Amino acid sequence: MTTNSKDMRKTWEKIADYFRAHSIWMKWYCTGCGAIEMPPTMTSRFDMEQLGMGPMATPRQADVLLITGYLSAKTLRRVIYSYEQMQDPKYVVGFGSCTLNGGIYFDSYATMTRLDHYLPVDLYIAGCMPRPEAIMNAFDTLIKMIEKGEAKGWRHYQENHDWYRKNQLHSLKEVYVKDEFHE
Amino acid sequence: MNLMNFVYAFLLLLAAFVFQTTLTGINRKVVARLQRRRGPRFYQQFIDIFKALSKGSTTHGWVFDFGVVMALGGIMATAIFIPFGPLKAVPAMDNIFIIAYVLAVGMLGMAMSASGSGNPWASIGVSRALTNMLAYDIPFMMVVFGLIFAFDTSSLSGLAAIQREGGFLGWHVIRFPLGGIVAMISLQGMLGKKPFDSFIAPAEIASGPMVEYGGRHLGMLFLLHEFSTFIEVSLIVHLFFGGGATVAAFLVKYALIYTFLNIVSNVLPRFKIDQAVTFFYKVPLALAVVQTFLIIVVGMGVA
Amino acid sequence: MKNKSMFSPLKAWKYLVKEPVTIPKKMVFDEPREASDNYRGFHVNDWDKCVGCGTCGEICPTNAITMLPIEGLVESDGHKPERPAIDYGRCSFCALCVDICTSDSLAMSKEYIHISKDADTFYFLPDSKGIHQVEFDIAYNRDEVSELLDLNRYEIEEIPHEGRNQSFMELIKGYSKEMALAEASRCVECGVCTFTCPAHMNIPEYIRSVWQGDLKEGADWLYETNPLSNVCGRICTHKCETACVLGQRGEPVAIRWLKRYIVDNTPEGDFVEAATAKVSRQINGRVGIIGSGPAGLSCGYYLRTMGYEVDIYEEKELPGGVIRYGAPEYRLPEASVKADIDNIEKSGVKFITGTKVGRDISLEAMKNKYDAVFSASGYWIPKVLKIDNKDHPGIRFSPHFLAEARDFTRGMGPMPQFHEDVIVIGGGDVSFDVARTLNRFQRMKNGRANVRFIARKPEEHLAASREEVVEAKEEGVVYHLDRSPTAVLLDEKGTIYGVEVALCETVMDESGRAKTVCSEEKEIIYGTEVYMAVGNDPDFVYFPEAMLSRLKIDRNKIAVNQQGQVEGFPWLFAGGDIVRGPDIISAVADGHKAAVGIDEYLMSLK
Amino acid sequence: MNSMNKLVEELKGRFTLLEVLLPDQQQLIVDIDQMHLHALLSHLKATGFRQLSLLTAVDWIEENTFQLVYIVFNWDTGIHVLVRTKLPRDKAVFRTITGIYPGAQYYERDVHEFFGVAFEGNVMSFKPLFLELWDELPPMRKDFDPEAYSREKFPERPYVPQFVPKVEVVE
Amino acid sequence: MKEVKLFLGPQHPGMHGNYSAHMYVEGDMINKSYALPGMLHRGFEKLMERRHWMGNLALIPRICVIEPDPNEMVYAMSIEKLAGIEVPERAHWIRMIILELARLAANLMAIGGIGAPVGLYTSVYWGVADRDLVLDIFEKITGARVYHMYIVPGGVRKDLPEGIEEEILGLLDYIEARLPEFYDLVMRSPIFQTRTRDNILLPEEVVWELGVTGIGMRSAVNKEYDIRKVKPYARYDQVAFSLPYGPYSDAFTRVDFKYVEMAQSISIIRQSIEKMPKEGPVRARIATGSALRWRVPPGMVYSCVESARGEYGYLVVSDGREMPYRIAVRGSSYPQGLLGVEKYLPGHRIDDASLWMDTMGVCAPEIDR
Repeated sequence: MTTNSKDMRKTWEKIADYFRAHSIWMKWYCTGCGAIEMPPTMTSRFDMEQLGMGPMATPRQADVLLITGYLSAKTLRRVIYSYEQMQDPKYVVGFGSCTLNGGIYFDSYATMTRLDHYLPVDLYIAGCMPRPEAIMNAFDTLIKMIEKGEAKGWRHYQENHDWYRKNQLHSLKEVYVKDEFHE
Repeated sequence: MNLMNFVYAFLLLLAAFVFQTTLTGINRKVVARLQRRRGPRFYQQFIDIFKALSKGSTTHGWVFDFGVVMALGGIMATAIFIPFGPLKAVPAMDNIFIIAYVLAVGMLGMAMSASGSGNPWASIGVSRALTNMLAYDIPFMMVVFGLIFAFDTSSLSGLAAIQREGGFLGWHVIRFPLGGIVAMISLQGMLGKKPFDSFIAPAEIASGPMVEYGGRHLGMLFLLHEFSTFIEVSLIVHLFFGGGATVAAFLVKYALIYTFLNIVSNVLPRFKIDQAVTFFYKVPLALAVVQTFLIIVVGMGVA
Repeated sequence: MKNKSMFSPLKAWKYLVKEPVTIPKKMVFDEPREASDNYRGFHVNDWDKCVGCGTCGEICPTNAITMLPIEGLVESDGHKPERPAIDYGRCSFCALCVDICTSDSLAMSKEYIHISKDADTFYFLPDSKGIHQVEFDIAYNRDEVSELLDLNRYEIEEIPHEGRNQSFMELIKGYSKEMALAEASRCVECGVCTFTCPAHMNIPEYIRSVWQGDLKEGADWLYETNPLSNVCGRICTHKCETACVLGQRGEPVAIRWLKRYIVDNTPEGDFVEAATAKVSRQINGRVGIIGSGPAGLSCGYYLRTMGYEVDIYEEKELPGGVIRYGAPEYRLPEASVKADIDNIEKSGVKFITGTKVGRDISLEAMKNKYDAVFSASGYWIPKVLKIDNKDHPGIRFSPHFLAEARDFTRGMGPMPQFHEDVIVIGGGDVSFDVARTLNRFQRMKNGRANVRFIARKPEEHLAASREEVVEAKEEGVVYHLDRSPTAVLLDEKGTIYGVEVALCETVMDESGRAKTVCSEEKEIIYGTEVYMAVGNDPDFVYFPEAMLSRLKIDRNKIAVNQQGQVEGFPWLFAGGDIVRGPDIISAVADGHKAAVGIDEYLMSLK
Repeated sequence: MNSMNKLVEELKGRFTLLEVLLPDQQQLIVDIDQMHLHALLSHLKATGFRQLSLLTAVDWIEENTFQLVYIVFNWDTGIHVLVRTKLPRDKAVFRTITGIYPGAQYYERDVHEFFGVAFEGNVMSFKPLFLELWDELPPMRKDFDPEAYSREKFPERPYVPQFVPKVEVVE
Repeated sequence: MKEVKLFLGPQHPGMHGNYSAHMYVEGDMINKSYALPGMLHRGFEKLMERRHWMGNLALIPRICVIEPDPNEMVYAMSIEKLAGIEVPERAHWIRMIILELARLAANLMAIGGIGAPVGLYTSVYWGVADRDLVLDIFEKITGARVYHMYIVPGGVRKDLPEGIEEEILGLLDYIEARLPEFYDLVMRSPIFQTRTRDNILLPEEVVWELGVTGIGMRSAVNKEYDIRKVKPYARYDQVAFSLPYGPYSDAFTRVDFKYVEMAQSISIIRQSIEKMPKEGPVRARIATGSALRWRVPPGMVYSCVESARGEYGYLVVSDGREMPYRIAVRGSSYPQGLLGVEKYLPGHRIDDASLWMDTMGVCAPEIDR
C-alpha cells in the first residue's frame, strides 16, 4: 500500500476509525465454499456480534466484503459490481487458498486465481476453508488494522483504478453484467 | 417558546436518544441470550450509528436526500412533543392528534426518500410499509378514540395522569384489557417487529426501503429509527401503562415493555404482508371494535 | 393434525436464563481451541528424515508443493538437497502428501491460524516448527490404513530350486507382464536413484515406460545412458535400489529386474532400432579403444552415436571382456551378452579381435592411427595370496577358470578339468561364481559335488551380495567361514591335499567398524585342488616405459580427470577397472563419460 | 435379479441393441443407435422408468464421437438403465427428448453448453447456462485445455519467498 | 400494475448460496422466473479428468459444501464397482455412520435454516450452533470440520479414533433432546403454520415431470422412495428404519419430514454402532502400486446415494488409465433448481420465493458444479 499517512491522520479520522473498527458490517454474499464456515461464525457458537460485526443485506450498508473462497468469472463480475456499490471506507478479506493463488481450482477455466488482481485485499486467511476461530482472529486483526488506519485497500483501489480495471477487463472482457435481464 | 425551551427540548431529545439507543443495545444482548449466545457490547448501537454517520454515501437524487432529512426532522419534531415522564419540552402540546399528524410527516419523508432511490425492492418495501401502517393504525386508532371518548382528553399526559389516580389498577391496560392487547399488537406492528416486519424482511426484499441506504444516509435512518421507537413506545406507556410520575418510573416501564416486545418478536416468524393485514383486520380490529363498543356503549371500565 | 399453539414458541424463553453456548472469547483469541488429534492443520516437516524426494509434490492435487533447493544441503545417495515448500494459496489440506510421504517426515500439526495482508507469507517452507515458528502438537499423520505407497516388492519368478545346481540354466526367469506392471506401479518417479546410479540412467523414465506398456520407449531410454542393458538388467550391482526412497520404509523398487523386463520383452526389431537409431551423423574422426569390456563398449557406442569411427581392440577371440569371459552363464546367459554386443556392432562399431595392444599393435601406432585412444584394458592378472606354497602349479585362478567355463557353456570349448574335492578361497562375488560353477561342473560330471569355500569373514560380512551367499549354500557349497588360509598343504609327492587355516573372529570395534582377528589355532580343510579368487590386478605392459613413468598410478589406478582424460596425455583417455572399478555399471558410466570427453577434446582441436 | 433378466429379455426382443452390459445387479447399460433411442426411452418410461436421473455426454475424441448417456430410473425395482448412443463429433446434432422426459430440458442445455451438442426441438438449449461470455471451445471437450485457458485469463501469483534458510554444513 | 424485474440473489439474504433467480414480478406475484446458475461453476467434471484417482479425493467433497460426504461415497462406490473391490465389513458400517452424521448435520442446518426465509432467526442461531457439535465429531474422526475426505475408494481413510462411539452416542442424545425444542419454536408456531401450510405445493405430476427426488418426492407420491431402501448401499439393508412419506406435499410437510428423518438418522447411527464389527480392516487397496499410479479398469458405471436432498449420483467413465476419463455429477437439486424455478416458482408471491428455494432443497453448488 502506498499510504504512509499514519501520522497525518487527523483526530476526527482517528475517532471515526475507532467507530469503523468496532462496527464492521459484512456483506451477505456467499461467493464460495468458505461461506459454510460463516454461519457458525455468525451464530451462537462463535458469535461474531461480540466484535460488533453483523451481516447486512445490501452492499450499500456493508463495510467489509468477504470473499469466501473461489470466484468464478461470473461471480467476479457481480463481486466487483457490489464492491463498487459499497461506501467508503470499505475492506476486503480473502478467505482461504482460492483467493491467494487459485487453490484447488488453479487450473479451472471458470475461476480466477488471484483476487488482488481485481480488488484490493486487506487481509488473507489461510486454510481451505479457514475454521471459525481463524475467521474470528482475522476479524480481530482487521479491527486492529482499521483502528490504526492501516486498512487502506479502498484508497488503493481509487488511486490505482485503471490498473485494476485493466486486469478486470483482461480476465472478464466485460466487467458489468449484461444479459437479457439487465437491459 | 424561548431559547430555554429549545435547549430543554434539545436536552430531552438527547436523553431520549441516549436512553433508547442504550436500551436497543441491551436488548440486543437479551435477544442474544435467547439465541444462546453472548451478543454485542451494550453500547454497540452507538458505535453502529456513529460509524454509519462517519462513512461516505451515495446519493440517488434530491428526493432521496431531502426525504431522509425531512423524515428525520419530522420524527425529531414529533419526539419533542412526547412527554419524558413528567418532563415536557413543549407543555400542553402533547396532543395525540398533533403527534399523529407530525409523525406522518416523518413517515412520508421516509417513503418519499426510499421511493426516490429507484430500487424496486425499496418500492415494494415502501408499499408494504404503508399497507402495514394502514393495517395496524385502524384498530389502534379505534381504541385510542375510545379512550379519548371516555376521558374527554386527547392529551397524553392527561390520559396518563388519569390512570395514575387509580394506582396500578387504574392503568388502562388493566381497565381495558382488550384495548391493551390491541395496543400491544399494534405497537409490534409500528415498531416493525416480527411477525409484522415484512416491509423490511431481508430474506424477502433485501431489507426493503433500506436497500439503497448506506453511510450517512443509513446513519440518519438509524437515528430516525431510534426516535420513532421512542415515540411509539412512549405513546403506549402513556396511553396504557400510566405514563410516568417520575422519570425513573417512566423509563422502567418503557424498558420493560420494549424488552417484552423484543423477546416476543424473536421467537416468532413473520407474516406475509397479506397475512399481516388479514390478521390485523381479523383479530385486533375485532377486539378493538368490541373494546370501543364496551367503552362507548356499556361504559365498562370508564368510571 | 392441529398441532399448534401460540404459546409453544415462548418455551424458548427458558434460554434467557441459561448459559450461552458461545465459546468464550479467551478460547478464540488468546488460546484458540486445540484442534483434534487427527486435525489437518498446517504442515510440519522433519528435515532430518526428509529425503527431498518430492513425492508429496507429485500427489498434490493442487500443485501446491514445489521442491526448493536448499543451500547447504548436499546431494547424496538417496537424498536430494531439496525440501518441499507449500503454497497456501493452493493447498486444500487434503493431507495426501502426508499419506504418501516416503520418509515419514511430513505431517500436519494442530496449528490452523495464519492471517496476513502479505500474500508472500502464505508460501511456506515447513520444518519441524510451524508457520510461525511455534511448536504445535503433530495431529494428522499417516498410518498403515491411510498408506498410499506399495511397500512390498512383487516377487520375480525363478526357476525351481531342485536341480538348478546341475545346469547352467539362468536362475531368474524374469517378470511376467502383470508383475512387471505391478512392480513398475510402485515407483514414485522421484529420480533419487538417478543420482546414485553411476551411469545416471533415466530410471524413473524407463520404469514409467514399463508401466505404460511402451517398451520401445523404455528401450530408447535405456540406450540413452547404457548400451549394455541386457547385461546390466541381470548382473548390475543395483546401487540405485539402495537409494530408492521406497526403501526408506519398505522394499525398494526392483529397478534391475524392470530394466531386464524391458530388454527381454521388447520385440527384437524395436530393440535394435532403439540402439541404432541414435547414430545419425558422421564425423570425421577416429577413435581407437583398448579392450572390449563394458567401458570400452560403452565408450565405443556413444562415440559412434556422435558420429565417430570407432575400432575396438580385443585380445580374446570374442568381444565383451568381463561380461563374456567373467560372469557365469547361469547369471548372464550368452544370448544376452550377444544381443548387447551385436547391437553395438550394428551401430557401426568395429571390433578387431585377437589383437592385443602392446603385442600385435603398439600404443604408439594406435596414437598415430587414431585421433584419440581410450584404454579400458581391465584387470586380468590374478592376485595371489601370500601363503605357504602359493606358487604350486595345482593352484588355479578365477579369470582363467571362468573364461574356460564360459567357453564351455557357449559351446566353444571343452569342459575344464577339475578335481573331485576342491577348495575355493575368496569372499567376493567372483569367488562365489567360481564355487558355484565348480559345483555345477562336478554335479554334471560326477553326480556329486564337494566344493569347500573358505573366507576370513562371517556370512554377514562377506563382500559378495546377499543372494550369492544364500543361493550358493542352497546349491550345496560347503562354507568354512571365519577362517584365514595360512598354507597350501602338500603331501610327499608334492600334490595338494588340503589348506591350513587359522580360526578368526570378526568383532565390531568402538567406531562400529568390523575387525577380523585371527588366532593361532589351526585347522585343516581337505581338498586336492585350490581355486583362488581374491581379486585381480591390471596389466600395463602395453604402455611404453617412457610413458609409464609419467603416468600417475596409485594402487593400480590411473589418475584421470573428470572426463577420463589421462593427465599429461590429452589424446589418451582411460576408464573401467584401471581407473575406477569396481563394477560393470561404473565401467559403462566411465565409457560414456570418456566418449563425451573425447568428443569435447576433438572438437576443441578443430 | 429376476426383474433384471426379464427387462433384458424384453428389451432385446423389442429393440436391436448394439450392446448390453450389466455393471452391477441393478444397473443395465444398453447401446442403441440414434434412430431407435426415442422409441426405447418412450418404452422405458411407459414401463416404470419414470425418472430421468441424468443426461450427459462423453467425448471419445479418439473415435471422433460423442456418446450421449441417458440414465433413467425405476423407483419400484431400483433399476437404473443407462441408454447410450453415439454421435459423430463433427456433426453433433441430435433430437430433444423433452417430449418424453420434460425434465431433460436443462440437461440438454447443459450438454450443449459443455460439449456443443445441439438438441433440435429444444430452443432453450442453445442459450448459455452456467457460463457467461464464453468464447472458447465448449469446455468439457477433450481438446479444450483448461489450464492453458486459466493461465491466459487468470494470471498466477508470482511469489517472492524470502524464507529459504541456509543449512549449516556439518562436517 | 406494472411488471418489474427483480432478482433474488446472488447476494440476496434470502438465497442460500451464490445462486440467482430472475423474476418478473407484478405486484407481489411472480409472473415469470428463470434460474441463473453458474456463479459457483468451477468446472469440476473437467478438473477431475486432470487428477489422479486418488487426487480427486480432495476435489469431490467440494462439489457440495452443505453435505460433502455423499460425494465421497458415490465416487468410492463407482471405483469399487469398476475395479471389483470388496470393501471390508467394518468400513461399510463406518461409512454409514459418517453418511448419517452428515445427513444429520445437513438437516440440522435445514430445520434451523428454515427460520431465515420466515424471519425466525432464533432457530437459525440454534440450528447452526447444534450442527457445529456434529462438526466437532467429524473433526475428531476425519481431521477436518467440513471437507472430510474420509470415505475413500476401498473403504475409509483411517479407523475410528478410540472412544468416539461414546461421544457420538452422547451427541445423539443431545440432539434428540433438542429436536422437540426446535419443533416447539418453529413447527408448532401458528404463524409458521400459516405461512407454510397449503403453501408451495409439490403435486405428484410435478415430481415426475421434473425428476424431483428425496423428501420432496416422498412427501408427494406416497411411497417410500429412497435410494437407501430401493437399492441399499453400504449396510442399509441390515438396519431397521422407516422413512416418512405422504400424498400431499406442502412446505410444512416437507419441513416436518425432516424431523422424522433426523430421528431415523439417529436410530441408524445407534444401530450401526451396535452392529458394526468392533475391529477388522477398514480399507482395501484399489490397485497395485503407489497412489500416483493407481489404475481403474475401463468401464462406465453410475452410482447413487440418498443425500439429504435426494438422489445424488456420479457417472464414472474410466479408460483404464490413472485418471478418470469422465465423471458426470447428478446434483440432487438440479431438477427443481433449474426447471423447477422456471416452471413452478411463477405463481408464488415474492414473500415465498426464498421459502420456495429453501423447502424445495435447492443447493447451488451441486447444480453449478
